Amino acid sequence: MEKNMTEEKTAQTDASTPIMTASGVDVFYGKKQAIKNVSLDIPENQITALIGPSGCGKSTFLRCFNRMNDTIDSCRVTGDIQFAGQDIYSSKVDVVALRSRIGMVFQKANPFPKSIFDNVAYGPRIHGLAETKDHLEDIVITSLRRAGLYDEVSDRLNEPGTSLSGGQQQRLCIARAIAVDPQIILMDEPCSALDPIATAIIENLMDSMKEKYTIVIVTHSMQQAARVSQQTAFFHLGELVESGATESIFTNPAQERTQNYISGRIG
Amino acid sequence: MEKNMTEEKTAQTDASTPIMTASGVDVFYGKKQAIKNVSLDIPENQITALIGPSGCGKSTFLRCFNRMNDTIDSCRVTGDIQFAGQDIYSSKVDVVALRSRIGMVFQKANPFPKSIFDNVAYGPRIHGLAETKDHLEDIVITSLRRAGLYDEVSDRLNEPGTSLSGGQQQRLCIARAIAVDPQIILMDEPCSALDPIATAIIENLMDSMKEKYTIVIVTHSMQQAARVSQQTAFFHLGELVESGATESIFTNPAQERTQNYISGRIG
Amino acid sequence: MPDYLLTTSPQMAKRHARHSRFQWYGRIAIGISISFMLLMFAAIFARGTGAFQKTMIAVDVEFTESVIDPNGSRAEMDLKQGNYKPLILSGLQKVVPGVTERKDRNNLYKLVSGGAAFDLGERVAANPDMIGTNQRVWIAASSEVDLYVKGKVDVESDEAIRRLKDQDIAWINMLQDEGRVKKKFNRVFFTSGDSRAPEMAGILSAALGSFFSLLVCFLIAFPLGILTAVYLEEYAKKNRLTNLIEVNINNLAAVPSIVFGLLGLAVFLNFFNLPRSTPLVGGMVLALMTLPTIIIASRSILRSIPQSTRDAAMGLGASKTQTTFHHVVPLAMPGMLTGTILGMARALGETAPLLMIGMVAFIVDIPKGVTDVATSLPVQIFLWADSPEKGFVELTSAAIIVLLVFLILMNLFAVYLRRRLERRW
Amino acid sequence: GNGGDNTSETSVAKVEAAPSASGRDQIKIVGSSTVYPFATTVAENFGRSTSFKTPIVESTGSGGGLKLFCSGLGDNYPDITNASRRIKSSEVELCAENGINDIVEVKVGYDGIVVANSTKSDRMELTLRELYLALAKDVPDGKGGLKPNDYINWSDINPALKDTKIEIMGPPPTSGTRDAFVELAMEGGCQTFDWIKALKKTDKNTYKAICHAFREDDGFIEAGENDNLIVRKLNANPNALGIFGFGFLDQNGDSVQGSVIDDTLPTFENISDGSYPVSRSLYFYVKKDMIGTVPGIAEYLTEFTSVRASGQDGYLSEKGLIPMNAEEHAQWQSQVRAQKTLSLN
Amino acid sequence: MIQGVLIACSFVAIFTTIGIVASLAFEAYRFFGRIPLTDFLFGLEWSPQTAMRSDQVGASGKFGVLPLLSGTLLISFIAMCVATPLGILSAVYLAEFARPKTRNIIKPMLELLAGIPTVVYGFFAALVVAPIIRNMGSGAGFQISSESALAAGLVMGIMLVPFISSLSDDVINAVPQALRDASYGMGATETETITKVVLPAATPGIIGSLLLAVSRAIGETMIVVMAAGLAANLTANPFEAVTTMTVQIVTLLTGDQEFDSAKTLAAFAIALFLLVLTLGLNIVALRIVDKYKQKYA
Ligand SMILES: Nc1ncnc2c1ncn2[C@@H]1O[C@H](COP(=O)(O)OP(=O)(O)OP(=O)(O)O)[C@@H](O)[C@H]1O
Ligand SMILES: Nc1ncnc2c1ncn2[C@@H]1O[C@H](COP(=O)(O)OP(=O)(O)OP(=O)(O)O)[C@@H](O)[C@H]1O
Ligand SMILES: [Mg+2]
Ligand SMILES: [Mg+2]
Ligand SMILES: O=P([O-])([O-])[O-]
Repeated sequence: MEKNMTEEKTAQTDASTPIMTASGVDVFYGKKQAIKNVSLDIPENQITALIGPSGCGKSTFLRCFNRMNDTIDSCRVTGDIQFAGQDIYSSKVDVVALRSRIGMVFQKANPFPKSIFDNVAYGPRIHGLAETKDHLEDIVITSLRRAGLYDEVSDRLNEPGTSLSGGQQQRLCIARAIAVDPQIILMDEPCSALDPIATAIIENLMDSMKEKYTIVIVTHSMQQAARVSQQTAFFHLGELVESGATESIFTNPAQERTQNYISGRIG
Repeated sequence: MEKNMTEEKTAQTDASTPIMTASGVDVFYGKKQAIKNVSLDIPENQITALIGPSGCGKSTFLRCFNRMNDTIDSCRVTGDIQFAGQDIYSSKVDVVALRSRIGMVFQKANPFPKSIFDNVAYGPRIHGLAETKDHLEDIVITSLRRAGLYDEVSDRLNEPGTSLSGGQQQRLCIARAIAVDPQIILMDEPCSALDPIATAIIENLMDSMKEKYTIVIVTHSMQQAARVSQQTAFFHLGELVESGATESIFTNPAQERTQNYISGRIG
Repeated sequence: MPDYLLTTSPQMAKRHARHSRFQWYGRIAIGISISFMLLMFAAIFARGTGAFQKTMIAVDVEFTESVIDPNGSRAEMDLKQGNYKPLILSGLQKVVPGVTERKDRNNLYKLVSGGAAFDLGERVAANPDMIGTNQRVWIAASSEVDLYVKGKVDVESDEAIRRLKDQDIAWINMLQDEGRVKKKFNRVFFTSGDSRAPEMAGILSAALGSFFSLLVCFLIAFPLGILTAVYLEEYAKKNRLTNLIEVNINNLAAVPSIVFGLLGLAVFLNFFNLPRSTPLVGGMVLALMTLPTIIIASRSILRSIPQSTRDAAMGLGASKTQTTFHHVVPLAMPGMLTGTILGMARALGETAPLLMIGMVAFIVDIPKGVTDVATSLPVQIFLWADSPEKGFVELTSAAIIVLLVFLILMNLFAVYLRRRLERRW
Repeated sequence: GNGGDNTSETSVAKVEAAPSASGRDQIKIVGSSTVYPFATTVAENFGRSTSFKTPIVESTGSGGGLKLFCSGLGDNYPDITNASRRIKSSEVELCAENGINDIVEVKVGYDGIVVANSTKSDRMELTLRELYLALAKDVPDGKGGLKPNDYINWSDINPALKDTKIEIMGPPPTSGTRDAFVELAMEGGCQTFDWIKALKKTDKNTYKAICHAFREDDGFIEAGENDNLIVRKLNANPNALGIFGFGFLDQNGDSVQGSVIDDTLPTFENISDGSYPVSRSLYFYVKKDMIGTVPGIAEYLTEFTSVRASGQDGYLSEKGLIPMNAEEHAQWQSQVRAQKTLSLN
Repeated sequence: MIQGVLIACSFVAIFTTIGIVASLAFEAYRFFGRIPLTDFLFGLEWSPQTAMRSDQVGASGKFGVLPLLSGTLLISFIAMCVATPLGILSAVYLAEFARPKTRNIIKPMLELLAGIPTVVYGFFAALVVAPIIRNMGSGAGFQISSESALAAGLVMGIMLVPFISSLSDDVINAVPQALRDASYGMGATETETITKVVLPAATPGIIGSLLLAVSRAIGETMIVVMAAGLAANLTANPFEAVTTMTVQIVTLLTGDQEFDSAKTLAAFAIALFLLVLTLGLNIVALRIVDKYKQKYA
């Protein structure tokens, strides 16, 4: 695991230009406020980890980035989130297009109950990315290869995606996300349902993926955050307590709450 | 917190005579083996903590001690568990009577939807422990007092148990368990749903309870295990990796897996 | 070992005894319900299976041209309408000699079904070469004879109150001695419509009436039901309107079925002037009745589709409609079909609302479409159950057996679908 | 629908929708439950032996049937209605109001109204007077006045009768059987009281009120237009009596028996020769305008009036119809063939 | 667009309700134009067969719904007396005691019982149960009418058993395992756990399911049409014949339908009354069940 980051204690890491910036984001579920005035930059081609105790709002915040929160009736987001110089919550932005640029991988692997091929081909199909059948096949194979799954499934692309093992299913979901050629991939606890070996494979995969993609990952395992991320943001009770280079957060946190969390006194 | 234990690195702590001994216990859910050949002694009037990553079988093992696993159809237990010189899985043993000797407190506080009084009186009533009404009242009050709850609820014994706060509910459940005068109390993550203050209260309560009762506690918080227990047993994938005096397990584990777990590398 | 831990302690014994007593209450309760059902089935089977066979009498008939087709036209209608009664009668008289009195001849002729002459007419019309020949034909016995042959007539009882007199019985015995009486499979029961005579009555027109009604019911209720469910589960925001719809649906499910019949009477018949007594209206009424069932079942299926499936599609940039119709609905389809089939099974057994819209008339013709006048299986059962003729008791039970078979088949199909669904997840 | 349109006043205006190009190719018959078994039998035979569809027959009671019949002309109204009594002039007027001027009357045969009970109990022997006393709303109090009917048991009327509750099931006012029973039996019993008989000339309305009104407690139960139902209910309840046509008695001779009335048993012979006191004629009525519009009506009439159907040994006599004698039958047959229209005189 | 279609579909449910209420209310309104509402609601006599023509004397036309209501309630009461213990005990046995194998056999059988058309129950009630009851009665020296409320009620009770048992089964299963665990953990036997913890906790839900069953009993038609009587007796004696609201609707409307007489319109008035009754029960029941579900959501 290579870690290339500055040694700052301040809130923002600026190793590379931010590809996304959130400023003053509040999220409400009905009357309940789940995210309180959070601002965070997501640096390009890096892995940003969101950590914090259960219920602190990590997932909620992550889902702001591709407006997945829109699917929840009671959920209301305010504040400003910029992607490619555009407020993604502006009414001009097409959510569907946005989500094709910002992919998502979920905690529980959720392949469609279709063949492996159709799972990966679904995104390109609905977005009309492939002109010919060959082209589609190409996209599917490249995506599976990038997700490190192709060798394991090349001879059974027509079998149902659900017949794979947990780790393979999660990689299938990653391949599916990659297939629409996004710039950012959001991952919500992608390994929490996996065994240590499958976890290791996915962690390595993320490491190699950050060459091409920007990754934001939610994890409940501090160890995982330490292992894979370059930037870490610590949430508590809906607030962003602290964010910065991963190494400095874990070795020398600025806030007492962060310290308490890392040492296991809270959470 | 007083800790009175020997300084041994071996598997068994023998500060006092064991009140329960498990040897060669296997537990199956259907075909799946959840506990593999586990042997462990429970010393009298001490607190034994069972720790390990999620799904390692802590709860399953705990529930062997009062045969709560009997309530799960698919569950099958083999091996030998001795209590008061008797294999508790022998056909001669009456489960109902056994459970009145070995009480249980659960992760989520589960008061009956009855009054506080009736919650505590439930056990004595079904076991016919009180001859008169006064006697019953006596038992209820003593139990509530022992659970450190009496002062807070003495003026509203007729209100429903569910109207209490989370921490109070959990103490109510402890009082309910105490009311049938058990020798051993099993606790399955009794604080995981509680806030830090309520947790501290219950941890103190356990400490004082061990004068009279033997306690076995499952916890997902290593810190809690370190704080309250005298003996710790570390489980991984259904195996008992290591057990011994709490202090020595945390400072000087004999097994690499224990070390990895404690340092956060697995789980 | 402290003895209080042992099963033998007296206090424990008492508590365990109470437990096993309580368990027995449960077993007895289930036992009562199920034995009632078995008793009901047994009673119906005992009465009904006889109807699958019916008694035939062999008669030697002279197909005399001068009687059948005096003009020699050989026109189909003429052949059908020919006067076959004397032919059958003289055939019978050959076996039972000495019947000459007019009254006796009438009584003798009553041994065969009133429909026998028409039956012969149809046979001759289908095969005019029979004319001029002498053939032994098997013709249906009357219902009374049928019951006697099946042993359902108490010959010990007072002759005065018996429909079959001693003389009739003597005649039947004579026919039996000559091997001219046999029971055979009751094809008519499955191939014809209602009749005033039990031996000529069948369930085909009622069954087709049911079929057409269910068809209409399915075509209306299935799409409406699942689309409503999809709307409520996938699209609708929680607000007063959707709340109103929900409350509405839950309450519609509890409206007595007869009220739906009144709705059909007042709205479909009297207001829209749709044709009375037709499967079209019956099906519409049944559809409104099954709609809530289908919606409620479909919604619970949709709810059980894991959110992760929707998230996955949304996360890829699929629109709401794409997500719903590419992923959610196909996954829910087997479950929604199951719910629909169960709803339809209930509709198949429904009687009361159909009584209200006139599907109770006496209907012989086989309906050929949804606008032909028809009854339905349960209404036919109701009509026959109310007919005092003994022969209809057997038919009623037999029709119930047929209805139950259909219901069980539909339920099995639903169970099969449900099993397939379960395997998937 | 044949229900809602005839919501009284407005129905007059709807007449012009009348015969039109008929979409219907199936004869629609309503009316008397007494005639129902005969009509369905003819309909069934007619359907089997011709290329026409089998007519639809619904049992609505004579009054109900005539009401529907006279509500309008056209597809939505019945072509034929059966009646177990003759059409009343009020009904002819209703028909005329709705544009139905030409009605062909067909006499089917004769019927006796029986008062029957289950064969499980003893046959009753009653007089018209006893029947009246059992059924009337108010009965003479023996002092020249009236009192509400307080006879609970048969023995209250006549100690010789059995000591069981009076429970009589009978048809509702839509029924021709009811009308005929009122005229023949109730009035017959009523007139055995001289002072009531005298009222007939002086105060017709009071006379009617006394003689025609049925009791409304559970001594008399209106059973709807379903004689089968009454027969079945008699089987279920051996104490009860039921009022219905002879045809149903004939069909169910093994389970129900007709009571002796004024010393006469309701038998085929006694009704034919008129010695049974409660006997009447059965009819059906046809809209002449519909003949030729709805296919098969003329042929149905031919079948019904044929000797093999309603003649002396016709198949209807097996169903319990009491046929006319050959001469009367032939006369009605030719009258129907000529489609002679009805005129009440 | 698609959403528009979907909304339109879901409006059918509302239209149906409006249709039901409107059609019943319209005809009932015309009925109450002839017969005062108070006569209908509080009248003690039911004798709807009024004269058809002016030259006829029919019944005086008493349209009191109470005898019908009492008959309906009597039969429903008998049915519930049968169905409640059988249904709840069956549910408890299935939910708590039965082994999965037994459950897999019994449940489909009870579902089958629920799937049998009511016309079949009616046939069985009239043909088999009623005579048995009458014979038993006369054996014991009772006078039992064979159209006694008893026969219809008993059979209807059996019909309701699967209905109650499956609803109660759901309700009992919704009681959190945690409560059971707590009780077992204290050393309670299964029966003690059920009677002292599970059933008390499930009581509101069970009451809700019983109310739903009552509403079904009140609206049930075929069993009573075939097995109950026509005599409008105001009685609580289960051995006597009674009639019900649904029976009268069927009797008034089959065959003869003249829409301008109070007699026919009365059927709609009864139906409106029936609708209000069952909907009221249903709404109360659903409230109770909802509240109960929220408690353990
Ligand atoms: N759909 C929802 N409706 C209402 N409240 C919600 C919803 N989803 C989450 N919440 C609440 O918002 C807060 C933040 O939830 P969120 O799921 O973001 O936490 P999290 O940090 O991801 O926790 P975890 O580690 O358990 O996944 C929590 O209090 C949660 O209860
Ligand atoms: N009722 C059950 N049926 C089948 N498998 C079960 C059942 N309960 C637990 N298991 C399985 O047995 C294993 C041990 O489970 P157990 O609940 O004892 O773990 P645990 O250590 O208590 O975990 P946690 O910290 O999540 O409570 C797990 O793999 C679990 O999936
Ligand atoms: Mg989360
Ligand atoms: Mg656990
Ligand atoms: O049905 P009726 O024959 O009595 O009119």
